[in-house]
Amino acid sequence: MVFAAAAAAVPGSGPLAPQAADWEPLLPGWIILLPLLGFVANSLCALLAARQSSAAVRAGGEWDPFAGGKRPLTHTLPTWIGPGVMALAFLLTLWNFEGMWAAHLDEPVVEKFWTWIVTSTLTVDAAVQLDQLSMIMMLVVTGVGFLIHVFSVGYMRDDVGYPRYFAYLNLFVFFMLVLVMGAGYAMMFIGWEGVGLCSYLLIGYWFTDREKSDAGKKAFIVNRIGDFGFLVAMFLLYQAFGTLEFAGSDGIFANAEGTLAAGGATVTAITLLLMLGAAGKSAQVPLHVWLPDAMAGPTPVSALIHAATMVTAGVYMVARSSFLYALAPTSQAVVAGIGVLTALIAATIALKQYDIKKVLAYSTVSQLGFMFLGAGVGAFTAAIFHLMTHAFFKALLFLGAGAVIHSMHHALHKTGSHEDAQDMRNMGGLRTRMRITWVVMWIATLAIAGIWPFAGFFSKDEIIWYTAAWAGAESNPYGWLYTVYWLVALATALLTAFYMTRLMIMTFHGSSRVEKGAQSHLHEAPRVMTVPLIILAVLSVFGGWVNVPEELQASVVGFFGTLPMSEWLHHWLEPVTAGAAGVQVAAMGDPSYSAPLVGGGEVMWALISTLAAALVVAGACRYLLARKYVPAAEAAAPSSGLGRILYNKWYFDELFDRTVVQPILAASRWCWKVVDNVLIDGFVNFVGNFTRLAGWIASLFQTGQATTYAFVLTLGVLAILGAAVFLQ
Amino acid sequence: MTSFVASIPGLYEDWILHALVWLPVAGLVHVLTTSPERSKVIAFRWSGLVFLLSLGLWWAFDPGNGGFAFESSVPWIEAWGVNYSLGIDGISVFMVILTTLTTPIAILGSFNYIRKRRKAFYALMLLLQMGVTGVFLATDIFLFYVFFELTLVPMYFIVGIWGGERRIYAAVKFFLYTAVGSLLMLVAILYMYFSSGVDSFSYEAFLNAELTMREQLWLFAAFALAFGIKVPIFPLHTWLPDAHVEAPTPGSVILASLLLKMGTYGFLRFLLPFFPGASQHPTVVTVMLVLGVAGIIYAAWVAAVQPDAKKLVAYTSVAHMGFVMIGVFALTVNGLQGGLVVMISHGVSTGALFLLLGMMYERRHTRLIDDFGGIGRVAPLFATAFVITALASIGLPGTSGFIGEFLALIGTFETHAVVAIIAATGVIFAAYYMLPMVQRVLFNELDKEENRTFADLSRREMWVLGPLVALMIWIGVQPAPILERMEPSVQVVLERVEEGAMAAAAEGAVEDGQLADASGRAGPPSTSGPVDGLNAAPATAPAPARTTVPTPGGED
Amino acid sequence: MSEVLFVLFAVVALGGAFGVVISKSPVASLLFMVATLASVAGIYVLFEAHFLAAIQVLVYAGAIMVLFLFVIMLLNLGHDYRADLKFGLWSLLAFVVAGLTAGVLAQGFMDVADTGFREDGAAVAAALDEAAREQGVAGVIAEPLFTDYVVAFELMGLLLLVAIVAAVVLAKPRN
Amino acid sequence: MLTHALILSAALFVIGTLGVIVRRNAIVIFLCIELQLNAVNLAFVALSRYTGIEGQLYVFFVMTVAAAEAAVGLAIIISIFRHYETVNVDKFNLLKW
Repeated sequence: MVFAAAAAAVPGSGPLAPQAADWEPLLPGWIILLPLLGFVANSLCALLAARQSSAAVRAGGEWDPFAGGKRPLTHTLPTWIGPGVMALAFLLTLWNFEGMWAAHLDEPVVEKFWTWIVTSTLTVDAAVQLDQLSMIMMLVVTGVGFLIHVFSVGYMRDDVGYPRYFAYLNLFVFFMLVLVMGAGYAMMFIGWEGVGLCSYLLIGYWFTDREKSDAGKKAFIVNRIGDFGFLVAMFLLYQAFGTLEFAGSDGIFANAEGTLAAGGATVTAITLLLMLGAAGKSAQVPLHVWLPDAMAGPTPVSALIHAATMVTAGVYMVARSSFLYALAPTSQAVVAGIGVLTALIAATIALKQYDIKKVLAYSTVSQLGFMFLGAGVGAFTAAIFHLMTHAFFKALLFLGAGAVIHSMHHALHKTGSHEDAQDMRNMGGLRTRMRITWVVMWIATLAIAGIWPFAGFFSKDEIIWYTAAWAGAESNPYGWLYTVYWLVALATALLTAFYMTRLMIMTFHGSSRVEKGAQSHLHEAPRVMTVPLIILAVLSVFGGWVNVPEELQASVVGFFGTLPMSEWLHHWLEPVTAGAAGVQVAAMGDPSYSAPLVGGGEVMWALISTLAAALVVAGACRYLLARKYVPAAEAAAPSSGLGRILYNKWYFDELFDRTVVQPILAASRWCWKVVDNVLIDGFVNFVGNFTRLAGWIASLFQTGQATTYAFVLTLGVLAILGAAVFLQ
Repeated sequence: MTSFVASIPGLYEDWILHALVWLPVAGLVHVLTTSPERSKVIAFRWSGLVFLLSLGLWWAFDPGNGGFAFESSVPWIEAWGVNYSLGIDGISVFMVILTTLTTPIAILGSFNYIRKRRKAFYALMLLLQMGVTGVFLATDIFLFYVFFELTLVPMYFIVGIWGGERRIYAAVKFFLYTAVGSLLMLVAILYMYFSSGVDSFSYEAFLNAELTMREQLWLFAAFALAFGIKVPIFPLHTWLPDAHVEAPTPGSVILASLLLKMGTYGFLRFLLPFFPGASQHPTVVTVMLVLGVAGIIYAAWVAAVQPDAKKLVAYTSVAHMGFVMIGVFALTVNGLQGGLVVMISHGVSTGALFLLLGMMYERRHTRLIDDFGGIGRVAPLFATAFVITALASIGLPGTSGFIGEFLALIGTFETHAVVAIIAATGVIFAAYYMLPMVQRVLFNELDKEENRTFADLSRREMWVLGPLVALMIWIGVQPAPILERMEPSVQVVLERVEEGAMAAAAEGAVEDGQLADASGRAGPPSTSGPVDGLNAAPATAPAPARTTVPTPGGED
Repeated sequence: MSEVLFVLFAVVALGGAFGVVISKSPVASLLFMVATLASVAGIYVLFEAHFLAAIQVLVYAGAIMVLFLFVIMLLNLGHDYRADLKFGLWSLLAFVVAGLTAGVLAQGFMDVADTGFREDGAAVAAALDEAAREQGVAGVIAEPLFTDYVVAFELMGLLLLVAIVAAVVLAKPRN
Repeated sequence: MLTHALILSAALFVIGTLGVIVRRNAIVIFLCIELQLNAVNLAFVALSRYTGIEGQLYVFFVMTVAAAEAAVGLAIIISIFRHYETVNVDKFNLLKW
């Protein structure tokens, strides 16, 4: 990677696209390299700390690095290294963002560092691609990532594995940046599997807990099912294009239209396989089962990896492949269908979960479903927009939940209680103890519920609106399907408002169900944790104002143009998405700009949806505040009906266990015990034993009597002589 | 460094190959004449010296046009046309470096493991090194066969003397299994020598042997059985788990890293070029690909349910070798190169895994996965090395495993898409067998008191694992220098196969009727299958002709 | 004359051979053996192999047979008159096989004798006689023995040495 | 006379073979083996008149081997006798497996 920076510094080795000659990205290699350096430094700390810890464990005790009130160097350095490299990377990204903005880039800038894989028919460069899409992702990853790193400093403060945590986190950011900056599918795949690895390591961060490391393993294996799809898609792409690079005159996107027939089998196969990969990474039905389990990791990890960045990689990949998806309407319908189905299923499950992180996990799955719906209906900008706003408010929700859990944990720890610190039934009334957290969480809740003027309103509304608009496109072969999607999406949006309100009510309102002794120990999180929350809250409020269609700006939504809103993101991403949009319009005709079935324009439906969401929130507040919850220990699981199905997550885990895991395990055992040990080795041993048997029979002729031997010898001589004499 | 080595070409390239073969023998003599206590250090120094010398190959070796370099030949048995001739090309150079690297590491890794008859052990290790190096360097078939068989003897004793409880069974099984195959190969070699107008045992002479399609198929079968057992291909693999489990750590390392490679190397070096017609025969290709894929999936499944960690890793070897087999029989540049990289990567990562398992065994005297748990808490360095190695083994991008599997699969996809897709499920099953083991050994509760005193890596063990771990990452990040060096030789093999197939097609056209009744089982008329494909591909463009050229206007 | 002598010697040799096999007493067998050896030596003379005839009598009939006798005496087997021939099916088989062997051998020798190499036999015999006259009967054998066959000769010496050592080691009482 | 000598040689050989098979006394068996050797010697000598001196040379070598064999063989018999107090070969059957 040092070469990377060196190569970046050498003029002329960089940009390939001639149009972009006027803009040289500043040290793009270092954006990737910094987190990697952070990882190296933190892992050194981690290994040093682990050596001490292991020595203590071997001696029969536990290592307390904070004994005597002093933090060892291994636990102070990561505080500065971890967030520090993120801050630098974020600043570099900002600098480049500013430069790119000023340059009005048409073509992506590709920076090649070295040749990675090269054969006579395949060349893959270790190269990064800077364009508007990757820039947005880089900003989200480094920006939100930085805030979460800072939050982690407070959250993980008392953990023995503190340096290891930051090492993993930095490594994750490194791979995530490779994913979003990679100049081709192969490079993207490095990041793709790399973030999967980090996710595995971080979910199983407390690896001595069997359940947690099981969850990490599950995440990795399910992700690998998706990776299989990605791999095969790459094979098809390679066979069709002879390259895996995105940009350039030989790249996939420049030749997509010429090489692949629109709606053809190849492009459909490619896009569906890519969707399989995306479904694995972004937890879409039916591969969503790992994400709720992934909540076993530390909460900031859930915020960073399982809400803001990694799980959105699938959306990024679909948006990145927008050219291909635009050519495959069937795949798009499938993508949108999976998205909306996931959104609905996850939202229903979230209704009946009691673990605060599980609710958020399912809410993430559900929101990811919305993003896929957006990508599926060709609203790639909207999908990325929702990705961005979701990164803000969902990171905020997770971090807020983290603050709550942190506080609960400390309080319960003080009293020596073993109550579940994450179960909302054990919470209640926390608003008095955690003012800041309470406020910012409400902001995020309103944002995710789609209430004006919070960020989620604009992004989610845009997705739903595009679904409606494309449903009415003149020659959309799947128009009716899009109509169904639209209705389901609307319903799901209302469900979202309900379960999020339920979360807030159960956690912060009503009477406290926290153990009596522990209540007094509940307190607001330290400033290192609240400041990131506040920043994210601001983003959750105003983050949506960067992409408001002009029609809405001019309406009551934008206070008739007086609020500082713009359609900036749409214009910004235009160089990336315009091609796909063109293909789509050519295939389906223009979107109808009016809702299917009932009609009505964008402004009207925006108002309807925010009003409906607001009504649901208000109604939920009334309804749920009146309910009495009992602590988890006293509560019984829902015993019947839909509630039970939802509580058990539609039995997906059980289903997969019965239909996939157990049969494969059984087949494996059968292969081993029967095929290997009995059939193959049985044959092999039979050959051996048969030889032995034959030898034993032959040995019976060995009487040990020299005379017999002489006789047999004579017989032999006779035979040979006879042959020599008579058979000449 | 480059200029330095290049400045003495007349020197280095004259002696290096002979030195690589014979220096271990000198070391062997030295080991035998020293005391048991000193023997391990002596053996390590000799093999280390060989490794340092072999490093020069990296700079001195110029792939050129893909033929043999540094060739030298001395008559050995003139009456039979047998020569002691050595040479190196882009395929063997990495195998040789892998050999010279693995041996000192295996020796270093055995310092504490081997406690009885140390002199004999280290002497046998050096003898093994000599044999394996010879296999990779020999350009005379007779010489090759001698080395090929020579490796059996030391391995037999290493398993049989220093092995575990069932060592005798394992050693005998290993010996007989492989001997059966190689004897058939000997018959095939002799047949080629005596009945196809060949007047010497040299590689070139055998390349020019004139064989009918029917002969090719039979000879192919004999060679394939010999090498297939060595590889091992499913279902000829059952000697491997037993041998691995019973062998002492260094034995397992050498077995996995090097001896298996002799099989795949044989496929590349001898089978494809000698019998191009048979290698292109659709039935043959189908059978080999199906066996390769079956190996990948089957071995992964069986590995996943093994209670014995060493057996698990042994089965993963079968799965990895399956990738090599499909890569080779895809008959594409990417496939062959991928297969070669898988060979290197497997040598490094599986060797390291066996070393790690050996360290576990030294500490706890058990190989059962269930006897461990929570090791990560007491041995962080060990755990780190273990995780990185496991990830390289399951082909995570950025490690060596990925490069090989990716290329092998993409190369297979070019000609046999379905096979590649089924084989690609191997990436899922790789996680399915490896991660549970990692978890059950390193993670989970540290609930067994014995594991609490599990020592972390010693300095020596760091030196054992360090180079391997570094290599896994280095190859994963920067494989281009390796790929570039092996490419010309791979092209030579491919061209040879394609030329031979065309020749076979021409011959098939002439004696079609004769062949039809001659080898009805193999069905020669179907040779027209690949041949048509070849004729369709322009003969002017050597190998890359197989890539689909994007045609504007769509292909659906 | 020589035919008569040949028949005489042949009869004695065959009779002696039968005696060796049939005699109950080992000593008798031994004496029959000496008779056979002596008659064979006589036949050697008829074939002009004077040196070998002498060796046969000296070494074989003399030294080796005496060695046998010593062993018989040493082990006190001289009056061991228990029947030691095997009878029954076993000896029937033995006779069948022996008969067959005899037939095959005879047929083989007939074939050899018929191959016509006797044509130049006279010349060879004459050359041998000539050489014997020039070099003496021992010289005829000694000359090639110390030139063309010297390695084999030396090996023979070595073999005898080894045999002596082996005999000493084997026959020496343990402890 | 050559033919007769060869016939005689064959006859002696077969008688020797018979002796080896049907006798039990190890010393007599040895004598029979000597008989066989002599039969072969006779053939050599007879044929040497027609082929050259080599035939007689081989006889010389055979005699040497016979002497060596007799020495070692008798030593073995002595050794065995010490152990078993008999020279009956039917009593010895360790020569198996």
